[in-house]
Amino acid sequence: MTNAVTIRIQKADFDTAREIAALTAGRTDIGAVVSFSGICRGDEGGEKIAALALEHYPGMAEEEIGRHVDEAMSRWPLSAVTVIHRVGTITPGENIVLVVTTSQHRQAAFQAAEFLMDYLKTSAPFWKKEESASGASWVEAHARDDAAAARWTKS
Amino acid sequence: MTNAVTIRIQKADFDTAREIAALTAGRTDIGAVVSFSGICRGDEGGEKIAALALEHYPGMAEEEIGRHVDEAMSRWPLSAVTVIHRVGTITPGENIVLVVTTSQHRQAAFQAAEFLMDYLKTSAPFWKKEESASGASWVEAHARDDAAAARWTKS
Amino acid sequence: MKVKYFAWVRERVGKAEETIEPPAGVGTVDELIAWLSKQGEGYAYAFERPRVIRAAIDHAHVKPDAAIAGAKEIAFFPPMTGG
Amino acid sequence: MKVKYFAWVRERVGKAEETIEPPAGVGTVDELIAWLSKQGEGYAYAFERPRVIRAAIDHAHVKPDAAIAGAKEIAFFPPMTGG
Repeated sequence: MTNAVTIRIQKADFDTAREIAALTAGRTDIGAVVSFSGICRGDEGGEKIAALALEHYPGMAEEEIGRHVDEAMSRWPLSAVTVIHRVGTITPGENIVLVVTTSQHRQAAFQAAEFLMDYLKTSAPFWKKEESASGASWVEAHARDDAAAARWTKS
Repeated sequence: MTNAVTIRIQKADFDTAREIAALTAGRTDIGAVVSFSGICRGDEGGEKIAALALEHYPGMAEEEIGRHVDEAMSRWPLSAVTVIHRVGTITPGENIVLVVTTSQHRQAAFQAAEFLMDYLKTSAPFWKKEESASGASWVEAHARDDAAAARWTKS
Repeated sequence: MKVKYFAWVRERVGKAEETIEPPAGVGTVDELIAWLSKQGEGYAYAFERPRVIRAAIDHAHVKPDAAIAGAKEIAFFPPMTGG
Repeated sequence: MKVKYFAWVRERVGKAEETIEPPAGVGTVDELIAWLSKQGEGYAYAFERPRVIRAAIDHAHVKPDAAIAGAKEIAFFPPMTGG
């Protein structure tokens, strides 16, 4: 069993199907595959969004995601993890982020995917700016995302 | 926003990518897509599996899944749900089951997908028989699946 | 009343479905299981551990004390292992 | 020591990065923020609510009381909104 980790930060769109297939093709040791795709919505709180501009901290972003993938691997028996996060200009309906986890068991795959998404939301150095008819504004962090991430902290 | 529900029980394999695309193509009101694929493993507790034979209760299986999809729709703000469960002979590496949920928010999509999988495991009328070199035997239900399903019960 | 059997219950009974007419006094799922288990060797084997058997009436899960009056279709099967 | 700014901190400061030499006595992230906020109008605006600002030293998140001694690269940014 290989513990394959793929982490990519890229401007280009990605193909969710191809990423899932890359982790499962020809393998018979995987029982569960969970994928999460985050997609740019066309409106936010009633305001139409023309596009998102996604900025990141090169270097730190990859390292921070890598640390959380390592932690997920140590917490759950995962076969493979793929995390792809886009940067640059993203228009409504386009992909923003993808997490794919595979495991022998579904609960490990589900939990690891949720854990990774919660941490991407709150501690990976990415920032979204929304462009709409009324101008451009930085998205504010949500308290609910901090709360979601906090549930994974060992007490 | 359409509340699209797709439930299929079929012998044929399915294409996870196509099912995800069917729920998201051309839409800008979906922020989160979660997919779960259950795949036939090549060994179970150290014994090599040649194939799974999946039996179901026609009529009740569709109705039971439908009731749980309805409950998921009433618990979480979902845009769409797809559930596909295969029956008949399935060999290692092949798909068994697919759940796709879409929502504006990731937590709703994750929770609904987990809820549906937990209920498919414990209350949808399907039975697996494993075929191996030592013969064919019915898979026993796992207590851990009952425990997973129990956490969704309103107290 | 139509009865259906699935998985190893079906294999042990030796048929997938049949039409039965249980006598008066057989009012619940429990009582129907007790009556069926006396209908032959295969039935006795299928229902030897009644607590393991799950039942559905007209496509809905029911408990052992559910009344069978008015049921069109009753099904018996082991714990489910789909997904 | 190299300093980087991201998102609205970058916009307010007016640059993405620079090299600085804070005076002796500036020993923690907190103290560096206080010193930076006196380096001009843009800095004052960027750091007007110091508790909102997040910091990283050499690509790892740090708290306001973290020591900056030995840091090669310090970054300041708003709460993250990726994913």
